[in-house]
Amino acid sequence: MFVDILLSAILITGFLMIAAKRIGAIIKGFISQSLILFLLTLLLAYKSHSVELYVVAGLLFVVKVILIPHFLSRIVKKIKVDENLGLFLNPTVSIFVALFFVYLSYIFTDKIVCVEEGIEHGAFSVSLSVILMGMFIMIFRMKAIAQIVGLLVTENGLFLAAASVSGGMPFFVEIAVFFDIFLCVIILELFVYKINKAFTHIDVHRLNGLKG
Amino acid sequence: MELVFILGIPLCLAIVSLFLRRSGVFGILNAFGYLVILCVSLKLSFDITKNVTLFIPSTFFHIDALSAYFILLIALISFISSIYSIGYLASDVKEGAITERKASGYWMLYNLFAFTMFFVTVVNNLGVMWVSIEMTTLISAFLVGFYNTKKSIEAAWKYIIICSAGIVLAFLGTILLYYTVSRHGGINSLNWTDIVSVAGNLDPRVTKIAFLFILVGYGTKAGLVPMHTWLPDAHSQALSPVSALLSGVLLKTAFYAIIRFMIIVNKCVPVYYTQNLFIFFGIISLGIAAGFILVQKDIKRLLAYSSVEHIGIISIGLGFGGILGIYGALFHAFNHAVTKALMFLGAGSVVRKYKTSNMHLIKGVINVMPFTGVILILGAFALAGSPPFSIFLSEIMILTAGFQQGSYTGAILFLLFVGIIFAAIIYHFSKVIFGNKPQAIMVTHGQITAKLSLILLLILILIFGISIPVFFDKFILNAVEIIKG
Amino acid sequence: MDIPICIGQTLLLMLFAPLVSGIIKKIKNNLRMRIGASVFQPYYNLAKLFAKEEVVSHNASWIFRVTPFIVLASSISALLLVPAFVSRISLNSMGDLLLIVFVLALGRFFLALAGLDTGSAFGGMGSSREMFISSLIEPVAVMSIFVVSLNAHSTNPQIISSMPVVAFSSIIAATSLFFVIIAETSRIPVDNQETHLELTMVHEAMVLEYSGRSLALIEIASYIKQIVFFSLIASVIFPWGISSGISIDSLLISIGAYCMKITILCVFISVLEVSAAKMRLFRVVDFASIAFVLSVLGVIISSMGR
Amino acid sequence: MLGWLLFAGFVLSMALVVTVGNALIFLIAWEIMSMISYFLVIFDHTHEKSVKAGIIYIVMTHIGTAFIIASFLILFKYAGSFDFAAFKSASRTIPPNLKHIIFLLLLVGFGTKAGIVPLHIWLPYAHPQAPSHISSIMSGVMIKTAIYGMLRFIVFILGIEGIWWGNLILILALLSCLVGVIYALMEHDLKRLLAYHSVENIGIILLGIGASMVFLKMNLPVLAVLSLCAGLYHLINHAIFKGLLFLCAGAVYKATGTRNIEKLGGLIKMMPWTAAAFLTGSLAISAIPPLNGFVSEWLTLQAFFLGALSSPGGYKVFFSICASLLALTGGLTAACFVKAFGITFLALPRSKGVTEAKEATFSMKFAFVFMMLLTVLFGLAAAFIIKLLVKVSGFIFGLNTEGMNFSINNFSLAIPQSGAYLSTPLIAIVFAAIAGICFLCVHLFAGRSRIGSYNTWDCGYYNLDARTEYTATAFSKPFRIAFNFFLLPYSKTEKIRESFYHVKSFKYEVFTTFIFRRYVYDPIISLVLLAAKQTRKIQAGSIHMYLAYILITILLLIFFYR
Repeated sequence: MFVDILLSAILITGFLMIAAKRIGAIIKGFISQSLILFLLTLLLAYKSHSVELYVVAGLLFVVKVILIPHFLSRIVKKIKVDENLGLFLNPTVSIFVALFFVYLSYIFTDKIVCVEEGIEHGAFSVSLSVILMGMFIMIFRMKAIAQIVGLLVTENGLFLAAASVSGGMPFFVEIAVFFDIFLCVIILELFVYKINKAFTHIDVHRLNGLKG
Repeated sequence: MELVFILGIPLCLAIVSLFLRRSGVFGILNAFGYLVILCVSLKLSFDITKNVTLFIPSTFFHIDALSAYFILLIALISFISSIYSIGYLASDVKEGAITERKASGYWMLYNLFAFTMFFVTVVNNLGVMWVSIEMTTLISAFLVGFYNTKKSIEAAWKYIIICSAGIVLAFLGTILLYYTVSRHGGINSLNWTDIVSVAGNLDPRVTKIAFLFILVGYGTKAGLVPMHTWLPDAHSQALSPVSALLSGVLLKTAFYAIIRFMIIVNKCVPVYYTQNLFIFFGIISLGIAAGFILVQKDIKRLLAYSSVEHIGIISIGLGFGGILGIYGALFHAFNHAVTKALMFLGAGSVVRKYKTSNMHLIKGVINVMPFTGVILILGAFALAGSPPFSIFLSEIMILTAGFQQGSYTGAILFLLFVGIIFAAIIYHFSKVIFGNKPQAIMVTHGQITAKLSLILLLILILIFGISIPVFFDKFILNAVEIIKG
Repeated sequence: MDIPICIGQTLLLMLFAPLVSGIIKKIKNNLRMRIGASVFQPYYNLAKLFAKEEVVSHNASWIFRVTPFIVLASSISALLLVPAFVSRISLNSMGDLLLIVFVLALGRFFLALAGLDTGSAFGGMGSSREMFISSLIEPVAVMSIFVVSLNAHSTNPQIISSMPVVAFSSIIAATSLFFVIIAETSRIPVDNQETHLELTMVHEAMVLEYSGRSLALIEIASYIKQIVFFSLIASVIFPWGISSGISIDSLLISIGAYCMKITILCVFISVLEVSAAKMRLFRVVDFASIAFVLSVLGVIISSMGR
Repeated sequence: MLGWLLFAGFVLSMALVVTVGNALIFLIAWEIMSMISYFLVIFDHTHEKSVKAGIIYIVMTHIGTAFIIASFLILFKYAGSFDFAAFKSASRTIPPNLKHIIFLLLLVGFGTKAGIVPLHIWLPYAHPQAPSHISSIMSGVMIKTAIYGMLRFIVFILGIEGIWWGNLILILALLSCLVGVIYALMEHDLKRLLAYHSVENIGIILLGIGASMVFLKMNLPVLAVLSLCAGLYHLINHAIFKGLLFLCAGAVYKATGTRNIEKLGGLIKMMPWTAAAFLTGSLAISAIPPLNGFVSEWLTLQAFFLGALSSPGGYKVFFSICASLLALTGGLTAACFVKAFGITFLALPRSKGVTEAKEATFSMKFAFVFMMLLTVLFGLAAAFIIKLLVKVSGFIFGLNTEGMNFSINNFSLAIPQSGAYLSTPLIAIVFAAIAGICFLCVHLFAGRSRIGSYNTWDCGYYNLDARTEYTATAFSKPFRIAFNFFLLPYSKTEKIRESFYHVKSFKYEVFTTFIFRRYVYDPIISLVLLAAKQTRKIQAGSIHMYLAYILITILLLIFFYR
């Protein structure tokens, strides 16, 4: 019962992020989503009594809720860029698209793959919609930071998919994936500084020097 | 034992390069290190052809003929481009384009990049393989954005974002595979060796979907067409030894991952499923690459698009299947790596001399740099697939497999596009190489290291063009045996 | 045994050749109600030319001086190949009808070069027009030879001339060969022999620079070429009265028949020359295509068995 | 030094092409030959034109090789191995309609290399740009490797399946003859003129080969052997006289520095040896009796005559038309070489540069004499050579040729079916005898010849110089008008003004539109380039679009490819 609440909470945070107009809002949305994800994994760990899941949950909390937001807010403060995200689609249309994505993932899980999930019936389709929402943010937002957050959201979706389908990947792989996500954020942050220094703006949309 | 050398040497070279001040001396040490790795990988492949049991520390690593083949490929190309980058960096530092610190930074990144690529081919766990491919992207992004110009930063950014977004899909594919393995296969591990043993009774529907995700995911890294958009930017902005490594070998490691999954999928899904996908993506890659090469103005972008073309040819080879098709695809991977490295290194010194990579401004290379000019025009013919060189042989093998397998349309389209690309490459390169020299350029002789690496590569192409050495032939046959399962 | 007969025949024809064009001029003048020069006027011209001094231009090279002999030799060797009075010719193994066309091409080739050699505009114009007309006419000649040979199942003139019956298609071939003769021996519709007006002359323009002895030789060569073509029609296509053996009476009959046929041809030619006007050079293309269509018609009819 | 290396490599690769027994190695040798000849065409790469010519050449030959590869692979599918023997045994099992496809592929593949008309575009570009001794080899021998390929693969290995094969080759050959010679007439660049004549002579060779394929299908073995002998004989003769002509053109180019015959003239006085050699070459190529060009044309005409004689109604007319068009080509070639020889060597030099032209060096003179001897020898020894060729064509067709001999006693050719005889030695002897006799008679009867010399007849105009001479454009004007439906000539006139009012001189230039390039090749190339420009729009620079591509591909794949 609790799992359904948490799953719907994840979906809602996803919608919030898609509707967000400002960078601050989207980062807060990401933090809340990771938090809910942490609670979900705690619940799972409690249910299956496996010590590894507790460690994974702790790791998730440290990396996704504390470290990454710290770095993201550091970028925002340092670059002193204007707050708006530069949307291709205004929030209402993006919400509709997000809904369509959720519908798509439901069709996918029911008809195509018919996966009997480990935990709850809808978990895999929720994780798929979170991935699609992450891709949506990367495609339809102009700012570089939005693309970083979009990538992190897809990683969240992946973690959820792994947890929902087979009770989580082998322990060593989880550790490696978290380490990799952390490293990826640091490098992306470094490149955002470089773009800012070179182009004095971080609007990825205007980065089209290389054509043909 | 070899494993320790192959993984160990790049790591300690990377660490050493951090503390060393003068990068010139380190360059030679580095090249020597990679020579050792090359010899070790040669010994490794010798052992495998005589199927001597290897000492492998733990089940975490797994080396068979297929991974040994790719190790040999990576070792060879990284050795030769390490020789080339000695001279390349020395002249860069002399001209003051980069500081001494940045040069040692280059060496550190270069070794880390090689380490991660070796790691991909050696690791047994598919999840960790995903992570190591992701690491190759992150590290090579720095090498692409090395010069901090506007264009190279843009290229690096696009490179990271597109590859990471693509790789996410690949991880989703791995998750789905893990699901069927744990649900139907019965074992809870992602090790490739275990999955292969249990691949017979996986659920075909889910494996098909998983393979789609894998193909699109790792296809982004391999540069198959709809997902290739990062490739021309990244390869044209990176330093030429790095872009030689990138397009020569990195694309192949991504393809190595796809092949690993293909072996699993082919065990539980009828073979035509994967073959049609490979042929479809291959033909599109060939067609689009042909279009781009025809109207290309920048010499490095042209070479990048020809990498897309050759990756398409490799995937068509796999698509045609059969002993000959897979043999041709693997052999083509080797030939393309060697020829493309030759072309990128040669083009690199030309671009450095003319200070521009726009082909309309580069004229009369054969007068300015006679040695590189001759090697470039021969390389252009090799790249376009004319006989005395090895690419022609592997293209003929793939074509024969195509006709053998009866997929005439695929083979005819293959011939058509390769013909167009031949015309385009020869047109561009003869315009660049021949003609009279612009006045501003003085005739100077190139560095020794550049000449040495180009000669080595040219000899390789010619040897494999005339006839494939017996040892190498048996080695590829072992790899084909694994793929056909 | 038949070599002296053949030599005799050629000598007789060489002697007889200038007389033929004399006769043609005589008939033309009578048709124009004029008296005109005597029939033997060509012989007088040749005698005069042989006596005259020869002037050669500075620009000319050795080709200019060698050409008269080559042209004459080619015409005479063509004459050797054509049976006139006797159907069996000794130099049979030298060649057949096709060879005649090619041997005459040799003479024409050198004549055109000589025209260009002196560097005058007339010479260049003449050789350009001559090569143009002859290259268009050659296929007609070959086609009409084909028709005749198809009927006789051989291109060897000896076999053709000893064929008893003359097929209908050979008559069509004879008319198209008649077109060829008009073009080759520079008769009115294609080219005007008598005038030196640069607009109309073709053959004359090439030989404009020649004088004295060389001009005489070239004149003789063109007379012989004319008699070669006449005897092609007279004795190869219509071999009536031609003698196969070497008995005196059959020889006399064949010489008589031969003279009859030649005079009929001269009458045809002179009537045509008087009535027709010279065509523009580029109308020669239509002239040649008419002749070609005629000869193709001949082939079609001969393929239908007659 | 590089030149000699490439030259040796070129000859080696050609030798390899004709001696190799395995299709794969044949392909390798074939491509190496094209590659080396590409480098030779681009030898003096400072001229922009030779680079362009090289590119067109290598691209066209490579496209041809693509067709050959396709046909080999179909054969490989049935044969299992690349050996010619395996191909030959597999050719029996191949279904007929597949054989037609293989034939067409091989025809296009080897046709591009031979320079048959629709595919001859590269020849007039590549041959003139190469150094002369190379273009003489390219014209003389390299084109013939394509004919070797056709004979080996179409006739020997594949076996003739349909009669329309021979007819198609005959029609293409006729087209090549006429187009080659008409464009040669319009050409004023000496080496390009010779290149067009290579197209025409390839047409004549293919006439022989096409006719032999038709006769074989009509099972007239004697005729098939005769026409193949004619084709092969012309192949050798063309190699000889075309080699000679290209060497002379090279000597002229070296001496005067220009190849445009409009600027040359009067070279016979400065370069007598080259003039004599060029004259022999022109006589041979225009099929003038005693020399070798005439014998092979006469044999082809005889083959057509016999074909007309012994084939049913429709073919009779077809063969006669072929023969007459061959005669037309012979006539036009004679006209073209009168123009080429007359304008280049005779009369007065048309430009200052030409006056101080020096004669060729001794080694070149030696080459000229050697080749002239060869042309005469191959003309006179026709009977002997035909004996050899009968055996060769017997082998190609796989017939026993004891019964057929077309040469009596090493001197004269005899065609038993049509009772026609030809003996070139006899012609030469009779010709020389007559010329001698006339020379003697003239000197005996008319006494010593008094020859005065004065300047050319100039209708009273006081000084006649080179400007009044007939030029090559003027010479070819009647032909341009006769064939304007094909040539579509257009001219440009340009007034060179000294001042605004006073026009110093006119510049009149005539051009012909090359139909095949303008209406066949240019549209295709512009179409391909247009398509390529459209594909460029994929890489338009915005990262968002790139990510969208990935998303769309995965969604489409999942929902449509299960």
